[in-house]
Amino acid sequence: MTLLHGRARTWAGFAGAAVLLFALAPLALTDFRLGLLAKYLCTAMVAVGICLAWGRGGLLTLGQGLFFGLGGYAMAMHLKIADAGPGNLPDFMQLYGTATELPWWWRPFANPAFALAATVLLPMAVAALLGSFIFRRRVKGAYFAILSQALAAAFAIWLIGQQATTGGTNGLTDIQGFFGYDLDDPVNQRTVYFVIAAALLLLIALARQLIHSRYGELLVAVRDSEERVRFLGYDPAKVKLVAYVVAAGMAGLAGALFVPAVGIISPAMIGIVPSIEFVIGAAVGGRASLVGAVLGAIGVAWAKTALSEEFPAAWTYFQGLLFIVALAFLPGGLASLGGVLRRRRDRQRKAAVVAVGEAA
Amino acid sequence: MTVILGQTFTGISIGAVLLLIALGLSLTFGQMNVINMAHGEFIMAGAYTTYVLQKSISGAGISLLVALPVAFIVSGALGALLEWLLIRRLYLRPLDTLLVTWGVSLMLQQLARDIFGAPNVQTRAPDWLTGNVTLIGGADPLTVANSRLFILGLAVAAVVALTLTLRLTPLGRRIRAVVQNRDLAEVSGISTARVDRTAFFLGSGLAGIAGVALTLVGPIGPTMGTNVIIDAFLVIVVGGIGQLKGTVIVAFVLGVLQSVLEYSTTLSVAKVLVLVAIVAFLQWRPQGLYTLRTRSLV
Amino acid sequence: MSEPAGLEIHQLRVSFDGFTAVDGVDLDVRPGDLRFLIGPNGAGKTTLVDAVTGLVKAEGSVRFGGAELLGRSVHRIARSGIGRTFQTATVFEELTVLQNLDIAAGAGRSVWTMLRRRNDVPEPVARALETIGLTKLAGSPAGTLAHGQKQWLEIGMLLVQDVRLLLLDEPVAGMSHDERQATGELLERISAERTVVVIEHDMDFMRSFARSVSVLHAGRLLSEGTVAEVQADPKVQEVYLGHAAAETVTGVAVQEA
Amino acid sequence: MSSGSSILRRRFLVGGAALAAVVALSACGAKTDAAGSSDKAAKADVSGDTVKVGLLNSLSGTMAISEVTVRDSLKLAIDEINASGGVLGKKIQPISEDGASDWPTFAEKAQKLIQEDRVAATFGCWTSASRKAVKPVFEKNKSLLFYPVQYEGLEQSPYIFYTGATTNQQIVPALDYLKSKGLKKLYLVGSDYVFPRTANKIIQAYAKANGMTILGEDYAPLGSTEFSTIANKVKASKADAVFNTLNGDSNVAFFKEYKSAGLTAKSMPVVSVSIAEEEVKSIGSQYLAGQLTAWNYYQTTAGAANEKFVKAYKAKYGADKPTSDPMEAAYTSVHLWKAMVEKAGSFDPEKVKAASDGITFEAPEGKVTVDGATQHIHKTARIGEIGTDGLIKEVWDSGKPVEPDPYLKGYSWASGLS
Repeated sequence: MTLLHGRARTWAGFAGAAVLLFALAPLALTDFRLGLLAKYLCTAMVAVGICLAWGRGGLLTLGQGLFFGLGGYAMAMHLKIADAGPGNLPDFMQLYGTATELPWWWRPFANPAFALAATVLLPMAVAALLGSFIFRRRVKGAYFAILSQALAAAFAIWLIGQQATTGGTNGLTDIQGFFGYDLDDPVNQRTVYFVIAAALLLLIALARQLIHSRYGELLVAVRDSEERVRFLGYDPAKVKLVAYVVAAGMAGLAGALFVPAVGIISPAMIGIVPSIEFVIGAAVGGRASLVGAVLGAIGVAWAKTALSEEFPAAWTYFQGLLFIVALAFLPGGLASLGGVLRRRRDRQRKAAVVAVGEAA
Repeated sequence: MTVILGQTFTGISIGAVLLLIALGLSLTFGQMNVINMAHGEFIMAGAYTTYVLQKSISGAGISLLVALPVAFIVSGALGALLEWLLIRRLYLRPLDTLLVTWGVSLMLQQLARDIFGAPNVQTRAPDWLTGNVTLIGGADPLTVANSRLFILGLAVAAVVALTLTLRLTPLGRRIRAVVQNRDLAEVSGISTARVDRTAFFLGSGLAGIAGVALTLVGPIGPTMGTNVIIDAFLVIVVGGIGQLKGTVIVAFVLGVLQSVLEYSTTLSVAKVLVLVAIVAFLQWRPQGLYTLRTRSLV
Repeated sequence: MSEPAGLEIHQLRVSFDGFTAVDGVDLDVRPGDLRFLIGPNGAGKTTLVDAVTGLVKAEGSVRFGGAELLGRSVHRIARSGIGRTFQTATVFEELTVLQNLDIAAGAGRSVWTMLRRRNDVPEPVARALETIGLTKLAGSPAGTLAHGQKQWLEIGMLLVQDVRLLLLDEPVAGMSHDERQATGELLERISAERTVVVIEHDMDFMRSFARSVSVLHAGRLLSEGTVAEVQADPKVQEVYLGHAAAETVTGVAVQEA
Repeated sequence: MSSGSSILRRRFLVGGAALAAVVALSACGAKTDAAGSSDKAAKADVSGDTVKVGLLNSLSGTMAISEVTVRDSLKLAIDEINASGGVLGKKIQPISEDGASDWPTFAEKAQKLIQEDRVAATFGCWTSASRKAVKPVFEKNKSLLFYPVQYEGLEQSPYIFYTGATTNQQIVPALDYLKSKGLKKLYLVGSDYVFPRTANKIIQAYAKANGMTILGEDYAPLGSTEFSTIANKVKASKADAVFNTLNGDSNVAFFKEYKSAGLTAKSMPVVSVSIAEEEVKSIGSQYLAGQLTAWNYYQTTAGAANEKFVKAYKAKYGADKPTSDPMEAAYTSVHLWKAMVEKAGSFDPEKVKAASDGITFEAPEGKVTVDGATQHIHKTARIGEIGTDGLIKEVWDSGKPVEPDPYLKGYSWASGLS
């Protein structure tokens, strides 16, 4: 009975979100705001992965920019090749490069199927490789966090240094088409938004399934006491690796969809600062709760836009303050607000009962 | 040959800067396990202190020397304030500390921009620090900048002072006691809260001194802290958390590595290679160069 | 249910940075025994268990059911049928009692099973819930359990793992008298089917429930036998003279030693 | 057996409501400007008695050190125009946005200014990366950007007016100057991004054609502050001069290291193309005295227009605030836009563009003329020497404004570049 009730609630939640994303938002928002929402939803997709890896698995993934970038560049490379047309080099290579033909590592991305698969599989493969080393050697906590940052920073610096083949600091800009559709057309922009919204809902459903599966319970167990899990006969390195790789794939997909939504991918989305910002969104909303992390990511990204539009010269004060207040005083994020209030109320009630009891 | 020697000296001087930047972190991060992203802004506070003092004290040399203790106190006080306001609530959540202090760092940068203006500001180095010393004469002379020697001396002095403080003074004993066993220290009558704050004061104060030193070699502006903070954390992590000697060795090794690689490649490539080397090293020694051996599970 | 297996330790040696914590210990625990391991602080009891479970490197030989354990990784040793608890109860506080037991029961599950939701209560889990008396609390988060209940849950987790050897590190520390009694009876029930080794400071508890006792001192085996034999051993009396009383009082406070 | 997960389910429902709130909030943000236009070319809103323009500069992040002064200068020009009656009888209302030193943010804010605020034109951007990021936005929306910083050329967007120098108005004259002084062995140091890399390609081509040699080429990531090795390499090369295309913070560290290595303006002069008065102030003349810079404007440039500009700027922002080339180009860009609009008699970007050719303005740097074909400006090239007082003294100028040639079509040695 309760089970059915619970399932019904879940479906109602998904249906509500779908109505909001697919019907209300496109009606209520201008093209520009809808485009921004698409961008926020991309960060929310990263947050879904962070919720899984950090919130449930305790891995402080401070280097998600790396995977976001891998996915983004994989997609943008294909789109640039497609924009240039067969036989031509992408515009920036003609301007800044010396090569007369595509570098060998660009060539596979001319194939749309390869590029699409690479947006997700490439980050996952890199994560699997890194993770299998890192977790087997039991690098964790602060070490893992700083290591992730170093990797993201190294990738960004490398990209910047290869101007002739990666666009350097500029990144890959001025992306015109998306698999044959002209991104100039507002209708197509809208379609990109719908694709992103659908992808987000899909990732949420996927993460939900994982979190509620036996694996999800095990992941929480690893987070709370890795050694204990080891004594139960599991290999925690593998458990963590799965969450890390899945989170990387989600970040990659987010990066890939960010490209048609914003029309640009650059090292500015990859280094240390964006990587921290990805985590902060999830943390403000509530790292362990899927809904909290997603709404936190959207909310923080929205707040950044709104605050910087309202106070262009002072908005970083408010942003900093938001992080401090949300994280120092609400460790479970905004998602825990209800619980915190409920507990406080219960405590007061209990205190009242005790007082009454003593009085009697 | 001169090139190799010269690059080694350059590497040592880069290492000295890294060491000064990381030294304060070896207390707050290494000993107390607090990931303080605002540490970079405490360095910035030290640099701006030098700038402000130079406006009121005309002699560049005197104002620099005065700036050392003043910056120590200014940054130290900022650190103690931060500890009291926020960090003490977060000791059990080291990773949250990282994000909260990131917020603090954003606010401090904006504050600097509003007080001192967005552009970088200038300090004058005293004349005795702008020249250089010739180590090997001849057609290809090997020279070392006075400012670099000064920073090296400052770094060595800071390491010695910190070591002596931790080893010999009652305060140092208390800090070590709290680091090793918080509960036991508490029942032995040590106020852990006070020790925490003092240690944070010391660590942040060292950042202030690093800030004074940085005015001799780099820009003084609102984002100067962000430029160096990750490097500083890497030094601590590779050296081994809680291990001063690891920090010292790693700072110099990374400095020399960076300078030698950079000479034969480019700055970008050298940076990437150093980062990759660090990642590889941590695969080999996941707890850093030196580790505290304990029987604890965590 | 598989047969209980015995533990044969031969010339076990563990050292940290030149300090030898376990110094050539021989120990033979027969299948189905309820063995108590006692000794003053620093005697090497916990280190011995650490070595058996692969947590610290050791020299010598540890054979379990005939197979050598030294050199295997922690989770492999665990899979061979050895389970342990720690001085402080480590259950997964954020998971429910049921989830705790389900995870403990599931080390061999297939990927497909892992990725699906748990829809029923597996039979061994239900049985363990019954044995440790926590059936009614199956849905509560483990973090909300009383201290004694957490210890029982931990033991229950070993039961669902179907371990043949349980290594328990001070299971009754901090328990009330009634809880101790209940724990002792639980251990007696369990040892009917499995081998149990208990590290304990509480002498009363030891006297009430031990089937055999080994005494460690300064990394070496001092004495071995039944409770009566060990108590009569003059070497034990020498080591414990004046110690025993203090130990029982401070047993909790010095856990981290 | 699902008590644990039903809490999560309830949260999901609560979350749905919260998502609704977020969407509603962003919708509120949009409502201020009514009409959700799906019209591709968002028309500027000139219906009231004011006309909006966008100021798009980094007010936070690493680039704020340079870009804030450009915004200040733009505001000064707007104040002046408003004080003298505005443009076509309308007062200019500036909308300032923070690009936050982040290229995708620049693109986002550009779109916001055009589509939500419906500005008539936008002024700003500094780095080439930010310009490249916003270029498609302005082109798609058919809206105008005035870009006030010297840059690497090789670009000609129909919706951008380039009021800073292109390469043949800054880099080529600087090379001519070095050649005329007999400084033929060069070492190139630059930040790792488009402008320095392209500039150095041009320098290489020039050197090849003019019998100069390039002894080395080094790049540092933007924001790098560790230059001891590069200083060692430069010193070891024994070059005649250094051509410096470093940007921002890096210059401070580079010149401190340069002096520490014992290199001076006498022994090995450095020609910089990104060091203006503002940077001199933050590095210190202690390290810079005697070094050369190539620009189109200095605070010391003679002329009544400049005296007025410097005086007005200091009166508004403080006597210790210097003026510089990008600030001047920004200031000039607003006045040029005004002149174009008045000639066109309309704020419509197409009409403004059509009217742009031949527009002149008595700018602080001297008379400038808009070249309608390239949408660049005729500018006088100048080489200056940094003095001990922190000001830059002109030591050479091109005599007359140089015609802009962004693709260097008029230079035979540059034929292989684009």
